[in-house]
Order: sequence, then C-alpha cells, then structure tokens
Amino acid sequence: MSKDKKGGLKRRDFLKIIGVASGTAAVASSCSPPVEQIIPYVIPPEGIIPGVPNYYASTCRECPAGCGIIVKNREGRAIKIEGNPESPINSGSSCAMGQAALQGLYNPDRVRSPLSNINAEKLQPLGWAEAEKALTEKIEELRGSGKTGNIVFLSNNITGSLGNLVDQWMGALGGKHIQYETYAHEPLKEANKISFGIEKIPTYHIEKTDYLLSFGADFVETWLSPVEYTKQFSQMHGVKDKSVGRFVHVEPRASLTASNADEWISVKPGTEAILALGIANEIVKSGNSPNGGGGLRGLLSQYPTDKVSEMTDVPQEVISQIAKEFSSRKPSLAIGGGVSVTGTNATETLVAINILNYVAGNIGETVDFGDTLSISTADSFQDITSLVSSMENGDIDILFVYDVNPVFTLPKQLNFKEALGKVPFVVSFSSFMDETTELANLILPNNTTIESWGDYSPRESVHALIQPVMSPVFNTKSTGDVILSVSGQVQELNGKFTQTTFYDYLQDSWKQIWAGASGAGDFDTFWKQSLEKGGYYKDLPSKTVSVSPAVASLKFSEAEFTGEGEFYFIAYPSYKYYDGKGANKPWLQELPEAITTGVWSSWVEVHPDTAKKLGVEFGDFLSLESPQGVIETQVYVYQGIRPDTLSVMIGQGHTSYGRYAKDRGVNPIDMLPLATDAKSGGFAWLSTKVSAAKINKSEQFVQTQYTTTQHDRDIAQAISLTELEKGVHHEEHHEPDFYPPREYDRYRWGMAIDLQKCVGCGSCVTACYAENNIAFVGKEMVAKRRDMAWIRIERYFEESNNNAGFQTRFLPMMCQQCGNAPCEPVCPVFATYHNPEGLNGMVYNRCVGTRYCANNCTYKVRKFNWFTYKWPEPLDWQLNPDVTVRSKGVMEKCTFCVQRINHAKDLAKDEGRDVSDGEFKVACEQACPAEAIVFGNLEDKESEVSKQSHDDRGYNVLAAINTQPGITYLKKVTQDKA
Amino acid sequence: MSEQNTLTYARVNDDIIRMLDKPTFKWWALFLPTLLFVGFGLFCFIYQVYTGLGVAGYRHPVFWGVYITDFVFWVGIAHSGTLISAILFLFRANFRMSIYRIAEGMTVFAVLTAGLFPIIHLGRPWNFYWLFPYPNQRELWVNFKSPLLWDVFAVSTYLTVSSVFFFIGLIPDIAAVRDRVKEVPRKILYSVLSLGWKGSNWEWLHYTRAYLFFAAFATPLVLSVHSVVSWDFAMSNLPGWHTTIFAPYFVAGAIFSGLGMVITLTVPIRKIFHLEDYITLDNYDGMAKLIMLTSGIVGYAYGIEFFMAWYSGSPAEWGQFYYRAVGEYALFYWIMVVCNVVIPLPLWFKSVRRNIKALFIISIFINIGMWFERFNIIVISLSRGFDPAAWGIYTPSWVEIGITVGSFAWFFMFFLIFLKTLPAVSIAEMKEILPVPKKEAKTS
Amino acid sequence: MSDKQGVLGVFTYLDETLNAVKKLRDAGFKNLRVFSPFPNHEIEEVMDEPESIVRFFTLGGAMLGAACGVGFTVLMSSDWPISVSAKPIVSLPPFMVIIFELTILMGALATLLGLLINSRLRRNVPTTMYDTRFSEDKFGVMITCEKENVKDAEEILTSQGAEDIKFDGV
Amino acid sequence: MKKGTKILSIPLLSIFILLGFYFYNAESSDQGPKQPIPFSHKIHAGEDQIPCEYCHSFVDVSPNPGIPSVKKCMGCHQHIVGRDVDYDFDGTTINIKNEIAKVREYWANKEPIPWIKVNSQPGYLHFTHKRHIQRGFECAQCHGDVASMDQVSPAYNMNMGFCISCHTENAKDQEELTHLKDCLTCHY
Repeated sequence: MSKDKKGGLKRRDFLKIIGVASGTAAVASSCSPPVEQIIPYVIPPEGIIPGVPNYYASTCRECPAGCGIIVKNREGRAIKIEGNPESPINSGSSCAMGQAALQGLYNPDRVRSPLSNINAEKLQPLGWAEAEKALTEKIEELRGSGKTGNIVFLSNNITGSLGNLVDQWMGALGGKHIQYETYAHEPLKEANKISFGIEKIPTYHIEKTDYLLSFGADFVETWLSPVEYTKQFSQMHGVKDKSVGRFVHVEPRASLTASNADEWISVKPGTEAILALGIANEIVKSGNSPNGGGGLRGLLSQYPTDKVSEMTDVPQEVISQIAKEFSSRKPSLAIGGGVSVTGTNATETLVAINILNYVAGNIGETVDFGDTLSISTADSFQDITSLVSSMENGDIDILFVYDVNPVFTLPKQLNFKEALGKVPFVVSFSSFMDETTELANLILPNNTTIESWGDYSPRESVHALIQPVMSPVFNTKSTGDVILSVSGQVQELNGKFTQTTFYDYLQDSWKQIWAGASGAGDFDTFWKQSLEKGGYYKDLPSKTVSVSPAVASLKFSEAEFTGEGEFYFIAYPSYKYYDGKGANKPWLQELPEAITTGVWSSWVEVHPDTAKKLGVEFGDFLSLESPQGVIETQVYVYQGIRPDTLSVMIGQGHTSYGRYAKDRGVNPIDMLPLATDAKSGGFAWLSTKVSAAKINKSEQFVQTQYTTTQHDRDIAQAISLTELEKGVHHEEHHEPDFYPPREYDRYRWGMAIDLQKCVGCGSCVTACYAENNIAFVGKEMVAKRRDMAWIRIERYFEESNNNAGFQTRFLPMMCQQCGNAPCEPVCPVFATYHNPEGLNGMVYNRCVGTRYCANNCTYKVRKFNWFTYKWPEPLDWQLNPDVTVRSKGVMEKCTFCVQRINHAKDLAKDEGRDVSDGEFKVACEQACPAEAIVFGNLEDKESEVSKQSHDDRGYNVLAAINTQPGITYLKKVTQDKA
Repeated sequence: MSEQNTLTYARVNDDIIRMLDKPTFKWWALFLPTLLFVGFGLFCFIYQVYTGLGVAGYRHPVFWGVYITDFVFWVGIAHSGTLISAILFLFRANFRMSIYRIAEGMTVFAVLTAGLFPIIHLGRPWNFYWLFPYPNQRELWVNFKSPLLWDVFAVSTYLTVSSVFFFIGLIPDIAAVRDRVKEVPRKILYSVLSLGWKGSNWEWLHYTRAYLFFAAFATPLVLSVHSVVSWDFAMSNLPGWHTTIFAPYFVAGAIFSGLGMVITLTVPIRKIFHLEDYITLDNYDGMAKLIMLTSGIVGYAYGIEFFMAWYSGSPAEWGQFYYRAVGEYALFYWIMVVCNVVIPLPLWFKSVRRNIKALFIISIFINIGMWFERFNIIVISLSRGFDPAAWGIYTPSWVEIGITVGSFAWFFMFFLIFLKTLPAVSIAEMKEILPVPKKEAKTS
Repeated sequence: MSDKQGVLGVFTYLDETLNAVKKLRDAGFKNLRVFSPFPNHEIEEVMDEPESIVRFFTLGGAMLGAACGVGFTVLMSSDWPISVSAKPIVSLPPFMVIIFELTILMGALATLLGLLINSRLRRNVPTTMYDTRFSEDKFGVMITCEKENVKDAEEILTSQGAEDIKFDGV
Repeated sequence: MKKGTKILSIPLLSIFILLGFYFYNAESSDQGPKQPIPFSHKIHAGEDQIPCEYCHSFVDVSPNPGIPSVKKCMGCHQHIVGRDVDYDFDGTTINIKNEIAKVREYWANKEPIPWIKVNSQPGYLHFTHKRHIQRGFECAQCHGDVASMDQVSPAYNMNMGFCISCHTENAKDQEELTHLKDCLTCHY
C-alpha cells in the first residue's frame, strides 16, 4: 500500500477505483506542466465513462428534513450535491447545509480509521477486525457478568432500516435505543395531543394559504423542513396575477424568517400564547369565526384585546388588524413552535395557536395530519435526562453514540460530559472528532451519507433511499455493517441476523415496503425505480381532526424565566450550522449570515437603545452572564430585536470538531438552565434572563457588507401592492447610445431574479462555491474583504411605515453579464470580452491582473486572486474538473456556469438541435429553495426568463449607467399600510 | 543680469566641468543609501511576486492603490522637465537656460521610475509583455480600446523621445568635456558619446533645426501623455474618475508637481556646486510664477469637482465627493488641499518668490500634496463605488511603502550618477546668453 | 587629395572670424568651415548654407508613424475580431491615441536619424583640423584649398587677427 | 558605427521575431516519456492493425479518450504471451516476452499501470475528443502517425496556434467560425 505524502491517504487505492485522475488541479498559470501520470482502471466499473459525469439519487441527512438529493460523480468522486426534483419534500432545491455536505465527506479532519484507547493512554488507530473484536469482547464480558440491561444506543432520530436494525440489536442485547434530536419539537406533538388527540407533527400547506401568521416558526431557517416550507412560502408570497399572499411573523427578534415577513410583530418573550388567544378572541368577538369559536368562547373571553395588548407589548390596533385579516383572507394559517421561542409554556402556546387555527376554520385545510413527520418518533428530553442520571449512577456500562454530539448540544447544567466519564465503555460511530467522540473509548467511524447504503423516512409518505455515490474516502465502515458483523461474532447473537451486510438488510426491509406498495411490479424493478427516484413516495389521504373539548379547560400561563438579569436571552438555531453540526464546513463558515453578513464567528444581537445603555458599539465585546454560565462575544447592533432581549446563534463555540470549527465563537447553550416545557417535558430554549456588561475588548466585526442602507442608489427596488394592482408600465430602459445595439443569433443567456421570492438563505452562494471551485479564504482574509464569493446577498434595511419601522431587502448580486460591459473595453489583453451568446467572458489564462476591469465594474462583482488559495487534501477532491482552478494574480467572477451551458450545447449538438428552455439549470438557480432565480435564453421569446424579464416589476440595477445587464430583477412588493 | 557679467566662456567651461570631478565624500554619503533602499524595494517586489499581490494592502473594492499613485506621481514629475526644455524653448524663455538640463535629467529618470509601476502592480508581472502587440503563435493581439494600452504606447514613446531629446542637447557639451578631460577611459567615453562633435557651422545648422523639431514634438507629446494617464481614470464610469476635466486638470497638476521637484532638486545642487551665477533668482522667480498659475488651476479643479458632483444630481457622484471631504480619508484630502492650494499662496509676494529657503520649503510641500492628490483620486473613488454593499477601506502595507521608498531611491540614484557624469548645466546654451566677444566692443 | 591642404585659423573674436570668412570668400576660396562653441546667427548668415534638410526626415518619419498607427490598430483589431462592450471592432476614436503617439515616436526618431546623417557625426575622434578650444571660447575658420593657395589663406587669416594657424598634411 | 548599429538593429529585430514566430509552430522534437512498460504502438496499431478506438474506447463519447484498463490488456494477453525475441524499441533492445510478463504481473497484483501522459493540456483548457471525432477528424491529424512510433511522442506541440489555425480552416460558415474562435469555447 503506497501511502500518499499528504494526509496519509491511500491515494493509489483510491485511484485504482477512480481511474483516470488527471485534470482538476491544473491552474491558470503559464508555467510548464509537471510530469502527469494517468492511472487506468484495473477493472473498469460498470457505466463509468471518464470525463462524463454520473448522477446518483440519494437522501440528505444534514438535518431531519430528509431532502432528496442528486449527487454528481466524476471519475468516482462526488463533486456536487443538488436537490432531487423527484423528492416530494424539496422537489429539486437544496439548502446551504445540504450543499456543504460534500465538505463533510471530504473534511480533512475526519476520523480516518477506527481508534481506541483500550490499551493505551490516548486514542490509537487500529484495524477494523481488531476494533470489532474489541467491541465483541466488551459485549461478551458484559453479558458474562449478566448486566445486560446496561447497554444504551444513543442516536439521532434514525428511522428506516438502520433504526430497525439498532432496535433489534439492542433488543437482542437487552439494551435500549434512545433517539435524541437537538430540536425534537416535543411541544408540537404534545399540543396536538391535547388539542386533537394526535401525538404527531403534521405537515403544513403554506402554499395553499393566502395569509400566514407565524409565532416564531423559523421555517426559512430550521423549522421542521426549511427547504420545503421556503418553497411553499415563495409560492404563497410570490406575485400571482397582481396579488400576493400576506405573511406576519411574531417573534421577539427579527430572524431571517421575520425579515421576509410583511409585518414583524415584536412580542414580549413568552407571551405568544396570550397573543394567539387574544387574536382568536377578537375573531370570535367580531363574529368572523365560521364555527363561532365552538366551545371555546368562554376561554377566549378571558383574553380581551386591551389586556392582551399590555401583556404582550403588541398594540391593540395591531391585534385587531391581524384578527381581521386572519379571518378574512382565506385560507389562512397560524404556525408556531420555533426552537428559539420554545419556553416553559411552549405547549400551551401551540395549543393556543391550534385554537386560533380552529377558530378561523383552518384545521384540515392547511394542516395535514394525514402525513405526519417521523421526528415525532424521537424520544423526549426527559428520556435524555433520565439517561444522564443513570449514567451518573454508573448504571450504564456501554454507551453507543451515533451521529449526535450531546456534549455540545445539551445544556452544561445537565452534566452530560461528567456523566459520560462515569460510563466505563463509550463507543462512538462518529466520523468526526467532535466533543463527544473525543471522550469515547472506541471510535468506529461511520461512512458519511454519500459513502454508504441506507434509507430514511422523514415522514409517513416518504421512504427515501441513501446509496453510496463513491467508495469511502478514508478507512471508514458503515455502522450497519459494523453492527451486523459484530453480532456475527457475539455467540448468543449468532443466527440472530440472517444478513451479513447492511445492504442485504436494507433490501430485505424494503421488501416489506414493496409488499405495501400496490402494483409495483416485481421487487427488482421496484428497487431500481426507487433507486432512480431516490426513494418510494406515496400519497396519503389527509385526515380530518376535531378539537377536543378538554382544551376549553386548559390554563394558559406566561413563560417562566430564571436568572436575575434584565435581558431575555434567545439562543436561536442557525440555518448554517443547525445545532453545531455545520460548523466544521468552511463553506458554511464563510457563508455570510443573512442579517449581519457576519462570518466565521459568533455575535450577540443588541438593540440600538440597549447598546447605548450598555455603552457598547458595533464590534465591542459584551459579557453575558446567566446563573449557568458566562460568554463573551461581539456586539452586532440590530434594530430587529427587542430592547429587553439579547440573542446569540447556536452552532459555534466548539472546543473540538476539526480545524474549521475549533475555538471559534461561543456556544449559547452553555448559558441555558435545565428548564423544560411544563406539559411536554421538552427542553425550554427560551427560559433565562441574563445580565450584560461591557468588557474592555473591541475588534473589527468581520462581515461582508459594511453598509446597512442603499444610500439612495435604488439597488434593491420595491413596488407597493397598490401600485402593482394599478399596473405599472414596465419601463424598458433606453439610454441614448453611441453605437447600434448588439445582435445575437441563437442564444443570449440571461437571468431573472424575483426579489419578492428571494429569502436571503444563501444556498445559491454555497452552491456557487461548490460548482465553480471558489476558494474559501478564512476569517483573516474576509476581514480584508478578500472573500471570493461570486454571488453576494446584499442586505439592506429600508425605512418603512410598517409596525417594525423598517423593512429588510435581500438582493443576490452577481456578474450582470452586461451587454455593454464596462469591464471589457478597459482590459488591455482581451482577457474579458463579450461572447456571441451574450456572456461576459473571463479568460483566466489570458489575464495579467491589471484589475482595471474590477475597478470599472459598476456592480463590483469581480473577485481577484490575491494568492494561490489551497484546498487541504482531500477537500480538493471535490473540485469540479470542468472549471479551471484559478491561481494567484488572476481575476474571476460569475460565468453564468458557462461549463453547464457548454455541456448542454454539447448534448444538443449530439442530437443536432438547439438547447431548449429549462433543459439545464445553473448552480444558483438549481439550488434556490424559493425558485427566485430563472436562467435561460433571452432570444427564445417563449422561454420563462424572457417572459419574466418583461414583467411589470422588472428592472435593471443601476440602469442609468446603461450597462444593459443580462440580469433582470423583479421588484419586491411592499404591503405597508398606506 | 549683474552676476552674469562676470561670466566668461572659459569660466562657464571651468565651473560646469568642475562639477564632474571625482565624487566627494558627501556624494557617496548620498549615493550609498539610495543603493540600499533600491535593494530593499527590489526585495519587496520579489517577495510580492513570489507570494502574490495579497501582500499589498489591496482589497475589494480598492484594486488600485499606492503603486498607481506612484506611477501617476512620477509621470507628473517627468512633465515639467519637458515643459522647461521644450515648451519654454519654443517661447524663448531665457530663464530656462540654466535649469533645463537638470529638469530634463529629472524627466528621463522620473519616466524611468514611473515605467516600473505598471509592471509592479500587475497580478502576474511575468506576463507583462502580453501588453505589447507582438506577433505570437496564439494569433492574438492587444485591445487598442483599452486606456491601459494607450498608456503603454504613451509612456514608452515619452521615455524614448525625452531621452533622445536629453541626449541631443548633451552632444556639444559632451564634446566640451571631451576636450577637457585627460584620463584615457573618460576621454574615450566622452569621445564616443560626443559622436565626434566639432561645433562646425554645418553641425550647428542641422543641430539647431533638429532641436527645434524635437521641441515641437515634445510639446504636444508631454500634453498627450498626461492626458492619457488621466484617461486611465476618466475613461471608467466610476464616480470621482469619470469626469471630462481630468486631462487639463492632470496636466496642470503634473507641471505643478514637476516644478516643485525641480526646485527641490536645484536648490541643494546650486548650493553645493556654487552655481549661484548660473541658476539665478530670476530663474526661480520665473518658476515660482508658473507654480502660482498651476496651483491656481489645480485649486480651481478641486472646487469645480464638487460643483459638478452636486450639479449632476447623481447620488453616487455627490456621495463620492461628500465622502472625500468628511469620510475616513478626509485627513488626506485636506492635506492635499492645504499643500497644493494654501501653502503656495505666499508666492504672490515677490519677496517670497526670490527667497530660496521659502521656495525650497514650499516645493517640498507641493511634492507631498501632489502625491496625496493622486492617492485621493485613486483610492477614495474606488473605496466608494456605485454599490454600497461593496464599499471598503484600503490601507497600504509595508510592501507597498517599501517599494515606494525604493522608487524614490531609484530616482535619486540615477540623478546622482547623472550629476557626476554629465554636465548638469548646458554649456553651449549658457554661452548663447552671454554677450558675444567682439573686437570693436573691446577697442571702442 | 595630396594636392589639397587644409588651413585652420583660430580666433578669439566673432567679428574678426566673420571678416576673415568674408575676405577669404572674396579672395575666391571655396568650401570654408567655421567652428564655434555655440550656435550663432551671424555665422549662419555669413556662411548662408542651404536650409537644413532634417525637416524632410522629420516629416517623413511622422507620416510613416501615422501610417503605422492606422495600420497596427485597424489590421490587428480585425485580424481576430473580439467584441468589447458593443463597440465596433474598428472604432477610430480610441485608435487616435495610438496613432498620435506613433506619429510622435517615429517623427522624433527620424529627426535623430536626419541629424546624425546630415551633420556627418560619424567619427568618434575629430581630425587634426580641430582645436579643443573650439568647444570652449575660440572660433575657427578652416579652408581646404590647393597647395599653392595656402600662403594667401594664411595671410588673410593672420591679417584678420588669427592668433594661431594650423596646417594639415605636413 | 553608432548609427550603423541603429540602422541595422531594426531589420535584425524583426528577423528575430519572425524566426521565433516560425519556431513556435514548428513540429515538436519531443522524444516522449519513458513508460513503465515499453508499449509499442508500432506493433499494436501498426503491425496488428488494432484500431485506436479499440483501446481508447471513450474517444467518441467523452472528452477523454480513456486509457485501456489492465483488464483490457489482459483480454488479449491472457492468450498472447509474446514471442521470446529481442525487439529494437527506439534504440533500446527489449525482450517482448518479458515485457508482456510485466503486464500480467500488474494484473496479478491488481495494480494499475502508471502510464506517463504523453499529450497533456493545461487545466484552463477544456478540450473534448468527442466533438472532434464526431466531426470526423482522424486521430493522426493531431497525434501524428502513431502506428509508426514505438514510443509515442507528441507529433506537434499543441499550442493555441495549432488549435486556432485548424479551427479557422475547418469552420463551415461565419457563425461556426465565430463559435470556434470564441474564447469561452475552450477556456472556462
């Protein structure tokens, strides 16, 4: 086995599988090429043609939503993840986390082989046989001593085959399988149990609604199924024949979701329940309720608007207005249960929201109990606490940890870490050296989703398949296989499992699904189809539910807060790091957080008045103190948060977990008390008050946009709903021109971006990084504004006469592919020019780096390679062979994914036709969950993009400069009351 | 011309050729440090090429900084040299006679320095030759529509023409030196350089003609070159760059800074080599008057820029100039205004114009002010473009400062060598303004 | 040329020099040459040589330069037409700059050439018929004539106050 | 003498440039790298008349022509052990039998054969064999008469001029010409 110098990867082995390994790493420099080897296959794998990509359907497991993905594979390397259009969940789109899964796969800090410290001080690498033997011995030893009940398998919510396998295994060993989800949404289940007698989390149909009222449900970020609900939202909120749906968001801070709302109602933390009931009462009072409030009139009458208003800090007129709209604009929907607002009264809040929906007659309309989420089956927080206590009592002898990081995600007060120390034998299946795995005695690194077989059922209607897209990068093994082979070695378990590989087990369990599926033909075809489609999807009839009378007698209280501090403390889950899982992926670290545009760190959001009071400014450091702990972090002054509230993002502050995550920012979970929601026993995230004090430290707040307003440049434009209804004439911009307009024969590639749909989630940015080999540069470089992103999401706070007083606008800005590009004429060497298909070509290898093009770029979208940026191996295996890797001294920018255009044209040429509309998608368009980006041929008058670019709302950014951009933006629609 | 009456042809030769005597300790004390700094600048450049341009302070969106500032600064310096030697020659302004050689030397060396920066600032300097239209296997030419290419042509033309002009002017004087020096090596050197000049009426006939034509060429050239340099900016659409007044504004600025530099250089030379009889107060007076004029033009440009920005009604334009006056770079802006507009004001008084010390000090401030003018135009404009999302601040790094210092050293290195090798004051032309020796004049 | 000989008179005063020239010419001497440390109009008048032809070099060079300018820009641009920001491939306004610069460049170089050729600046070391004082403060008159006339020439020169007389070929 | 050089220098300079221009396009004199096994294209493609596509089988469907897998080699060399004779391989004498034995060795160890790339293009150039083959170009047009080479060496140094001249000659019409001379066709 020849070891590779770098990283000790068995490069040769890898090459044996992946075959021709040239290309990729070449750079645009004029130096003579080194001696290149071409390594042929020993045995050519079926259906792989070097140079031609293969696509495999699989399932994303970065969060519980379980989106379908398609993984692009070149020469045996997974190089790009895209949403699977077949999947009913994300139907083609993906989020930043999903895109970045590749950097999990190729993460240089992965556990590269089994490790154990059984007969050594520190963790030592060992072979799989040894490792499994070690585990087998432990189990046997335990069984010998008769203490069989003391095995616990702690995993995240793994439904499907692996889940079953683990259950069976634990059953056989007499152990327990506990499924721990950081965000388990117990209150949702409990509330539904109370209100409808169904302990399940339903699916919602936001797209059907005309009026959406969210009580802190951050569905654009992390709530239940972000991609799906963002897509639904953009359908509901997008412009359809001159009308748009209305979205009102109630939360103490203006989260990214709230920033996309037409109204952000800043409510006193923990009083959402009261507000919901107040609104319901208002509806019933005004007789707008179809069912007249049923048996709840009595209950509701206790919540007169004036009282509610003063309890919740929400003005009366606002309450009555919401009530009016909510009951009049049908169908409407109220949702809740965002993690950041889960207080000690979370269940009550959600019951109240159910009541509101019931009163407005939405149950069954836009809430679907026919198809419920499988996260419902996750174990509750109480099970975790009891586990911890039994660990502390030494009742646990073997603890298996699978794909969870409780040391990081559980509140310090629970002392999980200490309890773990009391467990004699801890086995981690994690592929990453996270805080929990560090403390394990035996590490059996699992394959990542992209390397292993499996399945996952995020909801009843979906059985999603996971298939290996490439052979393991490191010496890792899928946990299913480990369990089976270990079971094979343990005497008592002999013959327990007929299968020897997890693949067999998977197929066997799918035989049952196949049996359940009607008219699926024989199993093999069913299996093939499912693999192609990424799983088996069935339609379930929606179930009608009725509110149980018990609700009427329910007591509704305000949330309780511990701690003497004067500020409510919000720890909110991040759409970049989820519960901290994403923090080891440079793409996510470098993706600017939508509101602050901050990168590579954490911060605390402080209201301007509060900041003045505390005497801190943007960039200063605050010390936040709660009874449980102290964190010191940087101030971001933000008008979108209540003066009596401070908030910090969850996900940073790792003490381990690889070079990109380690010692970066702070972990707000350390601040949280061990409070639970009274009714469901779920963890209460919003339950503490903290005190804040300025500390004598100040740094540059590293972000990608230093301005908050547009300075009258009219870049992100908006149109009021009334104007839109009146119908404005789309001003085709025609500056007097010195030269005749340019002619195009077949193609003129163009793009349309709908600002009404764009939610600023940044998945396009990450997709662009992945597709175009864009270098991540790290915090120090971003601090010097040297980030290389080809797309930036511009974020502007606009004066507004809505309740919040401001409105947030997002605008994805990339190269506008100008027809009259300022960058082109100034280049002395034709390194950038206008190509016959309307692209603004950038020829890296011709560039000498005068940088005049960037100076003259009206939109400042060109990025310069100040250094030759490196990808630590094996991150560079992800690089797209179809895109040049740029070297120092070269300008670069968005190319409209010219490699995809050329590929499509190549295929079209094989069939002797032109490229047809929608035949291919550019990376950002493909990723966008909101379907805000449309790309296509402007010469084809029928194409979607040409239709949209002649839309009434269409405009070019900075049109007065007459650059004649190829990108048309569609104005955002403001619904502010006149 | 009271002092000059004491001058005779012989004395002119003596005095001026004496300047070429063996370098003194003083000279070495000046020369060696320049070598040192040139070395450091070179090191910085190599380091930059090796590591990447990131070692400079550049950052999005400020893609040009100190290097281009230096480039424009040095080109500017170059200009007054040609102005004095060519334009004033055409105007037959006699006060040029004694200083034009120094000014021309300055021109040549300044262009030599300026020419380095476009290459230094490249992202891939090893490909700089791609900017020239040479036949290559790619069958690819250059983009003649790019202002940068105009620069390539303008600057290289300027360098060639000004050095030829410089050399032509030198021929008779070199001959004079040749006829003086005894040691063989220098004798040979000067013989070769003098091209066997004998001062016959034939030679003078063609010489004067040719010189006239050179002057006639150099004049439009000097105007065009700095106009082209200004178009590097004016041709863009960036607020703060995209204005029509740039060409005259830059030319005036160039002459302004150039004259400043001439004074800065001549004052010490005059003192050290005792050229009081040659470089007279009248000469300085004349230059000071020119400085007054150009300073006025520059000041006017500063003012009118603001008016135009306001009058344009474009938020980008006005935003830019408002930012210049009060933004992060306001200090630099006001340094510029004070140095270039306020400090030269005393020159309105004759007493100041004829006071060497005062002139010297003012000239130093002018140099500083004009460097900052270029810095402001380039950096401030870039840091605030059209799109607020892409605004950013630039601060030079030690590498850039090192190379800038190196460039000054590089310039002075050449200048010091020049002082010791070539007659720094034109012998022949000094004689032209002396009264012609006539027998009658003597006898009567 | 053995029958020809050169005579060189060295003068201090310009008027004497000029008188000498006049006298010599009256005495029928042809091809005279005057040396002076600086250009002087009176000398030019007296000698009245034909107008220098350097100007034709200059003109030719300049015109050639302009032609090259046009040629370069137009031909090279259309050789591989690459379109930048909707401008025509051959657009003269930007080309004017190049054309102008090349005009100047070639004009100047041609002038230099013209000077070098016409003023016979070939030899690196002047002939014996030269006095180093010419580059300092003396004027000189040189006559090339038949051997038998040398005497007359010498006479005229001395009569006009030549302080030193040289002959070559002896 | 000064003037002399001045006048001379101009034609000299231009001559140098033209020479450089000429040599740039001249045929490559590269000998070709030493391969782990002296594989003779002369024998395979020449004497045995095996068509290029047999081994480089992806040439008409993929940008890369594809290098034959060891399996493919064994496809024949299972049976063909090779004559036990000396063979003059570009000057070096090799024994065919021994050399073929090496192939079987690789196969036995399931090791790939680390061939050295002969014709390689920089990464900023995206050349596709597919298009050119489908357009009906012969391999020899760029790779030279491989069938007569033992050790394959680059026939031409395939620089941009090489591509462009061919593109210009073979363009059907103006539209195709613009496309074939469009930078983004190959550089992205």
